[in-house]
Amino acid sequence: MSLLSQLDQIFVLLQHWVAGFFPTWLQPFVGTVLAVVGIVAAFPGIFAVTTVLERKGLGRIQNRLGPNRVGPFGFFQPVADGIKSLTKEDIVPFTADGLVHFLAPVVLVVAVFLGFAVLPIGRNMVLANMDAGLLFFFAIGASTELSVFMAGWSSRNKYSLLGAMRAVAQMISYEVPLLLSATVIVMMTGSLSTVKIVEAQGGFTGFLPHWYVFTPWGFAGFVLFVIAALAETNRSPFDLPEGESELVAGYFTEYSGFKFALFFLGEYLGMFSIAGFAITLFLGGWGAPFSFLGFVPSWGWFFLKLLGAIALFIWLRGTLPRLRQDQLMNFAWKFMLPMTLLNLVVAGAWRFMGEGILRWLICSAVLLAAYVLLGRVLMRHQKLGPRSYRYAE
Amino acid sequence: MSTADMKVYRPPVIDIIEEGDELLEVAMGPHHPSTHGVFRMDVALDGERVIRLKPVFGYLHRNHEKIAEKASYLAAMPYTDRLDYFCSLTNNWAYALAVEKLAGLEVPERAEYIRVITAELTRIQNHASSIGFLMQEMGASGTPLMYAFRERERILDLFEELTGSRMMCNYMRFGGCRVELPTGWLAKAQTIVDGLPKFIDEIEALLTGNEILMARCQGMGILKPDLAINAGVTGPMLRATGVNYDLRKVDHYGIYDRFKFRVPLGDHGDIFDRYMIRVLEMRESVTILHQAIKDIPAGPIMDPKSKIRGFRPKPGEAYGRIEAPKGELGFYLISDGSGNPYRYRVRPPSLINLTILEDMCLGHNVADVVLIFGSVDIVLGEVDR
Amino acid sequence: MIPTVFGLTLPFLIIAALTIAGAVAAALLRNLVHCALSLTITFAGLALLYLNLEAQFAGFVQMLVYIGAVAILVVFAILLTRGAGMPEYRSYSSNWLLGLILAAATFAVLTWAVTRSLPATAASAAPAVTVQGIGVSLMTTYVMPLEIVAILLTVALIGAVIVAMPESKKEGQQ
Amino acid sequence: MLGEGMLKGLAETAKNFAGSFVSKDRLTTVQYPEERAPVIENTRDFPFLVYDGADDASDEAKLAGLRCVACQICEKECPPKCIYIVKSTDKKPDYVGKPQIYPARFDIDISVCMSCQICVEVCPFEAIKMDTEFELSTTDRFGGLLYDREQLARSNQHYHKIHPTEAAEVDARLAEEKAKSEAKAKAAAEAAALKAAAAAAPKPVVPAAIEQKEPTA
Repeated sequence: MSLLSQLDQIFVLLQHWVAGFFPTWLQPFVGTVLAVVGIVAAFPGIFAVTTVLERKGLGRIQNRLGPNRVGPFGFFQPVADGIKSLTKEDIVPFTADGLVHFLAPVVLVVAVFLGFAVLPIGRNMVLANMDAGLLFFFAIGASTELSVFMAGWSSRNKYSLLGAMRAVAQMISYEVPLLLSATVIVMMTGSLSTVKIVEAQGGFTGFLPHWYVFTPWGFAGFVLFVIAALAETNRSPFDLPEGESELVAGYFTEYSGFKFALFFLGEYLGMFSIAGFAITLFLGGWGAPFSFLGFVPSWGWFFLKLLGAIALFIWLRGTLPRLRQDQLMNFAWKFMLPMTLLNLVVAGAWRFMGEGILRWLICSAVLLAAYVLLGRVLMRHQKLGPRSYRYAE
Repeated sequence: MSTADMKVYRPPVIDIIEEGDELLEVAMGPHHPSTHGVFRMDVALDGERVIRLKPVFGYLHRNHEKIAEKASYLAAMPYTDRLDYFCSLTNNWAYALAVEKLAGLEVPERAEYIRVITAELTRIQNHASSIGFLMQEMGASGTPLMYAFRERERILDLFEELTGSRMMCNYMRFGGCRVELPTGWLAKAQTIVDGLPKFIDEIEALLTGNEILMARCQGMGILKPDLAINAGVTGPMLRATGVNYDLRKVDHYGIYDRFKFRVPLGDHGDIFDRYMIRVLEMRESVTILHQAIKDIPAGPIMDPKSKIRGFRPKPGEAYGRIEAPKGELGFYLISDGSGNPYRYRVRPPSLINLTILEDMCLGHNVADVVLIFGSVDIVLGEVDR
Repeated sequence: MIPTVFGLTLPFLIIAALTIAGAVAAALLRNLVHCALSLTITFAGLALLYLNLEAQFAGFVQMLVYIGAVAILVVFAILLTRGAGMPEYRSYSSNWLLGLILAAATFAVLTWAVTRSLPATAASAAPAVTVQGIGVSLMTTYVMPLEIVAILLTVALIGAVIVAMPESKKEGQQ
Repeated sequence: MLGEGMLKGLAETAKNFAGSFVSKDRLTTVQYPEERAPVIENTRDFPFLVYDGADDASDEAKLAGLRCVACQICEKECPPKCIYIVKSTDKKPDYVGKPQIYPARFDIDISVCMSCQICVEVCPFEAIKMDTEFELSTTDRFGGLLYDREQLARSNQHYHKIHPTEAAEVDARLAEEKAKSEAKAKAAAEAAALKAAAAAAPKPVVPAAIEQKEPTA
């Protein structure tokens, strides 16, 4: 085995090496525990780095410095934040439903962590290679809604409840386009297994990869998936459930200390897992972007792409204002849903049209025309558009 | 719009609440993150729709008028800074104008130019930060606000260099200005003014075409011109409804008739128009500044008749008003010949523009209430005084 | 090498206990939202049981549909009809005897059905049910029932939308 | 096209993101305790009392050199009424050597002071000026922020250091006044000499008028 491929498989080899110390009947169990420990250690670590990067990135976007006091360039900020949230008083409102109030953040974090089980982080690096991995991910994603509801309801606070209702309504609505835009990939790959999906994107034409995002339907699907993912993870511009100008902090208004930190962690982990799935489905998972870059370890590519996706999310957050609840719903049902349905049709057509430039032209034209038309109709319908102004001398 | 075709305004009657409908009463404020200070709105909601809205203010009442009646004319000047703490220089000007009318003082030409320059700089920084706050309420993570504050910092540096203070300038005096421009100030001001169009372009590129902004602002919080006139709304709020009323053009106070500038007018009276009117007014202010900095003459900056100590105007009354960034700011003074005014009254644009809040908000969403409130552009210091 | 108790595997016992506990709590708790949340535990337990039986598709669909949608629906229904601050109800209704009889009867019928449908001999190995297999059979053997269900659901959806539409038209007619 | 404006906005923020790394115009932050913004000459924070003398003079010397004559105009004009003055009962020679009342107490509560500079403007003796010191935080919010004469006294040199242009003008004005008053004193002395001379000769009308004028000069 060459050194490079050993580097590629370093975590897998490490797992096998450690498990080798245990009796044979215990080895699968130990191996699983090790993999779980790896995931539980790695992603919160990324969470810590992301909070700093997000604050620094937003700062730079806003012409500020961002945190730069704790440690070199402020990179120990999450340590300080962690200590702070651990030592803060844990306030439970007097009228709150104690048990549910306590369970809500736990349920959220557990559910979110489960999502990582089917995420292929690198070659041979998936915790559970399930036949229906994609389905598992969406099933787990659906159960985070419950914890949001639990948090909002148990706080006995109007803002919390309003925030929870908004969040749940939003998550349910955007689950539809999220699922439908991922269905395209299933249609093309013929499998729900995340590993197979990544492998299907493994080839190269010249030095360009066969990622699904480089096809018309894949690109449209990617954009739709990212928009739905933003809504699903309550990121700006869909951060209404915690819109501080209206709802103080939404469903976690009444949380403090470490429970608040858990919500925070859960939100970011949700963002990572959904971004990881966007990468797996459309951006070739752990595959290298160019054939000549294949020597870089596969997990390296995955985390690089994840960082890129996070940067995109931060960039969007720094730029866009927030939508309103009814506009959010309108957007989901009147724009996202038709577009994803059309994308399904286009993907089917693509599949049966055969190779050639023609299918490229036709599919792109159909999607583009639908997009422009739909956008125009929506804007026209609500009488939106640029305006001109008159002057008095 | 002439007075003839103005109808008597009747408040809209909401009687669509069917029996058994439960209203959710939410008290937004006084410690709500988006009320620009301490302000409360008692909102009755049907779902998320506003059925009733009762603004409650007075949390920041500081007895400004009574204090000014007990203090000397000069000692009231620093208190005017604290009315609308974003635009202390225009507040100074309005008060100085009222006292000048009362005491019959003449302002030297150079002082008038300085007043115009500082007032227009104030207008630009106020409009920029007001847009920033509006976007903050729309959830834009503070990006436009930070850009606005970046520019505002430069303007405040200018103010500090001239007046010694960034926000509480306390600069204008009865019959002129307090200190002469420091050497090199005009050149610095010129470079900053030259940089402003770029900043306004940046804000516009970031916001004006943004579809989310359009969706949130267009057709929201519509104010009709007749209601605006009847309620005494002034400033960008009024001009966004299409009423051509700018005191700089109407009163010709100071030396504004020497400058060439236009008054932008909106046609819809919604949040988007208010936003755009502010952007366009900033552009017009830049042209005024260019002219003023070019034309400023040399000369004295104080009326020699004006006295610092023992200032006692003859008995009489005067009302001085200017086009402050937020609207018509007026000071009404009655003198009984003593060292302090007998009656001192402020006409605060923020308070009067806020009176129509309920009419603009009815039927909209809670989320829109926050936006509509933000688009009025108020400072609680001026509302409650 | 999974340890067994009474011939049942340990994971099965844990999951079964969880499921039954959730169901009992759902029946006995006083607070309706608590009941709904306990019911969710039961749903989750059922999903885990399916997974334990290596029926991945059924397990995930159970999770997606019941936890993600039905539980939320129940909770929404409770909140929309009763409001958030809820009075606590007595856990024993006045006609508890009738309820008991009904429950016993249902249980008896189910037991009868289940015992009757058991195959004579236990299957030697679970049949390999792949997702693909389910898809294929849905699209070929069971395409008719699938389409009928689809149409039924669509009709229900449209009906719900019409019911929920703002009554602007009605007001216009008046 | 839907999304066009948003893309434009994204381009703008990207430009700012990149710009904040290269352009000083975009990243205007001054990291306060380590870096400081350049001191602007006109800056005003809280008032201090000017004394004539060396920077490191003893407390007695500081108090002796105070220009303040306890006329209480600033106390009366102060908008938030944060100045408290007690007049002395005796007189001490001021900077021109003329005996004057001095402040037995001069307190400014800087927790009340709003830095408006009205006291500086109304002071006829150039005795109170605005400092540029702003790091005045203390753990004692009542006593710690109530400054008395000793704490308020700053030398004229200090004034020159913080507001050079203004201080030069003030000094020139004072020197002019001093010259005037010296000339007047000289004239008075001459007049006194004249009076002494006149005492020999019987001419009583003029000196009485001079004597009356003297204290108000």
